Amino acid sequence: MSILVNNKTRLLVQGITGREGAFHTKQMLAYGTQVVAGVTPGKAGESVEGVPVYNTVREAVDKHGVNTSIIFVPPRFAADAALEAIDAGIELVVCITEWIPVHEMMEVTAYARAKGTRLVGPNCPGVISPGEALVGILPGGIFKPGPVGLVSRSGTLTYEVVNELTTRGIGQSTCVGIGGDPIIGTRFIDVLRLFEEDPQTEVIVMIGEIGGSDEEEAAEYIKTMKKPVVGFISGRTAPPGKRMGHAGAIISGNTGTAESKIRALTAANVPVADTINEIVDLVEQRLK
Amino acid sequence: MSILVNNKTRLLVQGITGREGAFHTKQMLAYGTQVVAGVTPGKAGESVEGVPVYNTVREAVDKHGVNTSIIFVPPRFAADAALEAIDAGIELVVCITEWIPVHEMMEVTAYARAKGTRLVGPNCPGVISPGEALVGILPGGIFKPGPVGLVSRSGTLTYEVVNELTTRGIGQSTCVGIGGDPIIGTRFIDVLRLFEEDPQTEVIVMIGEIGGSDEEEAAEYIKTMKKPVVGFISGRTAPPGKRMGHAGAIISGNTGTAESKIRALTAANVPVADTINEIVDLVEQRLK
Amino acid sequence: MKFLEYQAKEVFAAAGIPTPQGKVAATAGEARAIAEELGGAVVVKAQVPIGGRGKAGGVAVVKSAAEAEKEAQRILSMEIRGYPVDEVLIEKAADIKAEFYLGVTVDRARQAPVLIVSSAGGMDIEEVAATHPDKVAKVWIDPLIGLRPFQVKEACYRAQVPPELIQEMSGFIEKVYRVFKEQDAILVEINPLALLGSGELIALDGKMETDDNARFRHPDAKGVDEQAEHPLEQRAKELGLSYVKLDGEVGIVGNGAGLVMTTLDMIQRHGGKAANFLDIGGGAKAEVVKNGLSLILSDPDVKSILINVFGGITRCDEVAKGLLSVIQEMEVHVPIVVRLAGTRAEEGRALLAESHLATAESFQEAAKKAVELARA
Amino acid sequence: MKFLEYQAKEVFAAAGIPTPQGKVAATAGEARAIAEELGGAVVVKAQVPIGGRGKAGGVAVVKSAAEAEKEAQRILSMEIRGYPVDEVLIEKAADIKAEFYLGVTVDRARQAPVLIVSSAGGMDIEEVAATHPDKVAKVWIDPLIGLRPFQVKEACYRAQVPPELIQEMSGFIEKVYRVFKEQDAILVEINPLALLGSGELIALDGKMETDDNARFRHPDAKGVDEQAEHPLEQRAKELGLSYVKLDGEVGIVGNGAGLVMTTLDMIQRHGGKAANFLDIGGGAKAEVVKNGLSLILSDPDVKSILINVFGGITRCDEVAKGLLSVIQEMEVHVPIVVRLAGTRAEEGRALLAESHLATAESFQEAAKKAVELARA
Repeated sequence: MSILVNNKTRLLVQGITGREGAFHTKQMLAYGTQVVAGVTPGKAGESVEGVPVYNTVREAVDKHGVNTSIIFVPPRFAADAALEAIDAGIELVVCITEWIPVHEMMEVTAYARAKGTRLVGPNCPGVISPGEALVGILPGGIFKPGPVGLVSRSGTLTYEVVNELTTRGIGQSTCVGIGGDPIIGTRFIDVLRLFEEDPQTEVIVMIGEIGGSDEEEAAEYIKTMKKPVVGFISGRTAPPGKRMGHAGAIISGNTGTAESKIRALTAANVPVADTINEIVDLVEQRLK
Repeated sequence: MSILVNNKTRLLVQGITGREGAFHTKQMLAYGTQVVAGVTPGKAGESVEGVPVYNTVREAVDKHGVNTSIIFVPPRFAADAALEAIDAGIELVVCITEWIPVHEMMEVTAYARAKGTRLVGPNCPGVISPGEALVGILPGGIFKPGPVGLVSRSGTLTYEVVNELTTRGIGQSTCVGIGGDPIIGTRFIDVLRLFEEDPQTEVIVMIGEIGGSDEEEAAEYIKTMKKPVVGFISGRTAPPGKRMGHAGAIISGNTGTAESKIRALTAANVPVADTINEIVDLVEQRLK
Repeated sequence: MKFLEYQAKEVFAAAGIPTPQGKVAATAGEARAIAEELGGAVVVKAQVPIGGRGKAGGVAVVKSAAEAEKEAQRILSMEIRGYPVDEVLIEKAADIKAEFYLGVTVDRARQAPVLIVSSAGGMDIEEVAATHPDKVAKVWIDPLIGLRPFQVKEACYRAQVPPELIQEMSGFIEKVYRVFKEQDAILVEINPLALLGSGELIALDGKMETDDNARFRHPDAKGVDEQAEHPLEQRAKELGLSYVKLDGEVGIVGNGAGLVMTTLDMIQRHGGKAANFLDIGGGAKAEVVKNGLSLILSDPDVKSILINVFGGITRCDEVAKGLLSVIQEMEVHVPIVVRLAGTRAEEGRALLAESHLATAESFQEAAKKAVELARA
Repeated sequence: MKFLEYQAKEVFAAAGIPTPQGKVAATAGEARAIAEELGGAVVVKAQVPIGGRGKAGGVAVVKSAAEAEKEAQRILSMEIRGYPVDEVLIEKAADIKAEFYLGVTVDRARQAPVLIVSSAGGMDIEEVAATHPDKVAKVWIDPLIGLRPFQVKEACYRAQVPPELIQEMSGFIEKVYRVFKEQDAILVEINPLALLGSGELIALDGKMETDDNARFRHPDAKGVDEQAEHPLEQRAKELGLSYVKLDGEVGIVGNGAGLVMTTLDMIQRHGGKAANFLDIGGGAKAEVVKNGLSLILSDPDVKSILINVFGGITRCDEVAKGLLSVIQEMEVHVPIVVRLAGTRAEEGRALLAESHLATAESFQEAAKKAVELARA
């Protein structure tokens, strides 16, 4: 099964003619994703890796039955691109772009909710359902199909965990990079809900970090879940008031500390691993 | 059963201390409607007909478990009042006020859709489920419970039809005045959908008029309905380009003509009555 | 409220939308002076709140001030579809390279503003939309997010605006949409929006209609009241009555727009024609009834009057009493038929029976009587 | 970007929000001159991008210009929580009748702006919210409709703003919210917002922080860069590096913020402390690696360096080649441990084995080695 993306995904790439857009279009096609159209205003009629380019999302949607979009548009225009995708009724929009202004993201997430569009990101590596579809910039080669659902605020940390899982022969149902920004479209709790309903997923890995309270919110939900969840929190030693790379990874006052998150997860019976190896050990135990 | 309002309705009156608000609060209470709270900014602590008054909708909702609101606020402030009710998560908002600017109503209807609130009106007489609840300014005395669902763009025309129905011993499940404005929250098609699902309703009367294309849209839906619908269209002799009292009752160019509406209804197998008596005749035939 | 071309253009210019140089003239002499000032080659355009003036001969392109005077003379003496031409707009003739259509209006069915752009400017847009739908781009604006760059771009691309013009056109569209929002307009239309030889985009024509419900926000708006075409409509407006003059002989008074419309239909059904639409609203208050009746009595076309009132929350016996007291004070020179229905209708009719007013029990009967009396 | 009080107040004043008369001074002499101009009775306030200056002694109320000079002298020599005071704001003392709190900030959990109003102004709002939640009104603003009158009213009523002040307070709130939106702020705070004896509402203090991602819209914004406290952070900013100075001895370079944070945690787990956070991003491009490494090498605290890279789309052997070529050009005076993982990690490690760099297979091993080397 998997969640969010699969072999029925019909993908539109917004910003397809840019450097990143073109490169990852090639990667996604190589992985087997159905990339059916691209959009770059003013570049209609061109093609990238054989994918036709349109001026507007609506035209691409009308002609190709798009159900998912991925955004590689530069930060100043990315929110507008996301609104365009939502307005066109696309079900799932994955926004890779980082540095999008907070005020624009508040509008975009509210609009996505109003129109029933699921937005993943921004500032995220995307989504992969191994063996089915890659909608993002994740390195497809390290993934393999299997029973572990993974959701994470961090890209490379996801790769570390997946690499270890795959090395030990454990595959993944879907891996979702929800992004490191303070305002994101899809949060831990949303992905956990999907994994809970997904028949393929047996164990869930949740990789959190300092900042915000999404992990705490997720912990409340986990108390009601049937499937086992393994947790990890990065930034335990980060000083308060400092942004640790991710715009959202900051301890402000008493909120967003690693302690608070670990406490909440522990209270929800989620073992919180200390190292990446330990994450995989815990997953292994729960799969047996 | 009935639709929209019933004996579980817990009503908030926005603008309760105004002349109209106070008068109709009394009427609605007399009809048996559970009017649980009122709002007039700055008048918290007062009471109208024994109903406590609050400064804000949120406070009234928190204290009284309101699920429905009726708006008697003057036109300049009515859209804001509607947004307040929607923002507070009220399920059904009935807006009696007329002369609300079109741009404000476009925002309000869009926001209601986004938040899943059902808005009836503006510029409407409200909703009554005879014997259960009156949420509006309709004259309760002429209604009686029964099997006829009625939906109308016109107030007094509704009363005419109901008066004739009741005089002939035919009761009503619910009567909905959707209002005569060009931008309204609930349209014929929405009410027809509810009547189609309502076990009490056996025959539906739909009273349309010139202007817009809501009757035509409804006719398309009626083709898929199981319950019989009887139609009426007023303004057959109205000249094009003239607003006939209702802001929405105007033929512009080729759209909004009575002919077009009658044609559409006829094509949906809806008999279109020529007189009010004929409406009731047609209903009677369908009830037998 | 409808705006004449020059009134709309004043609003446009204040919003930074380019418009041609020009001035409005009420006499041929003024027109000549303006044309001289502008250099002779000008366009003379009738200022009427209605379309189709070009076909009616209300627009003239001239080469000299003398010609401008002559044409202004001619146009100022015209009446276009019932509207006498009181003013002409004199504008510098433009060097037009291409013509576009740009409009923003309220789409009732979608409950949202719709932006319409076309490369087939200068033509009737409804006709172009019917014959060449691909030439007309319609983009709906979600009120929750307003106009965004993606919609502007979509409109430009779909209307096949040349790539080199898209940036300027986008700025133009954004300004026009701002006018639409800020003026509470229900229609803003620029047709043609011209590309000049100089490369500039300019509003060659301009149409605007604003929402009367929002008039309180625009106390200084300068436009033409649309519904007040007939002197009786003007008077009704002053009295705050919802009145429309029609061309029949039966005066109509009723409460509720739907009921009054149905009354008109019923009059026609019985072979007559209504002289007016008049909705006195709920409750039939004495002063409104009085104002309404005296308005109708002042209409020389009216041969009989039908008063059709449904008593809802206000009981019919009270309505009858009110009616009687009003009518007794007035000089009534045509027959009146009163039909009362609803709460305590019988009691109401009983009260009226003692007066010289004709009553009717049913809608049909009332309409029939009123038509007969008008013919008598 | 954080704004000092006087910088925030300049923005407020431009938006029509009343602020006290005053000027900023960099010397005690300037302070005296300003105080004289203002009439002697003034407030002298340290301008630092951090709260709690009052408790730290950074604010003085004085009665004369001479006193102002003395206090300015004292305050200008202070350092408040690591920030030297370079400027003081001298403002006319106000006749305060009541103090309110007004703030607008971004609520991450609700993904919406939140408006906070309280009648308990002048105090720590978090504390008031904890002890007297009824005195703090929080109203969330749905981004789809923005700030509306009903929300402003709700905030005023719930904060128990006196009825006679509600209209003025509403106008004040609307202006502050406009600043919040227009400046792309993530925080605007006025505490206290004072009611003066004259009946006027005024922003006695002012705090503002704006969104760095939106800086392109505000090229002329005058504020203080928050993350550039340490000279090395300042330098990193110039180089476009995502770098945070920390107080340990192991220099850290990694790709991906989560991975780097985890590396810091791992260093601590093995008994060491990281000297910095440095994320060189995906792919580990040669120039970024070089800039990052030289920055770390210039940090005298650094005793060893751990380079932790995950090769994803870029293969580890390519990453190794890149690393080698960069390091060969540099003067490296501390031991470096490189850990490569991911695609073709073994090949990468083999390439590095031929260099003088220490390698590690696992995260743990790498962290352990780096800590040991720092201690050696």
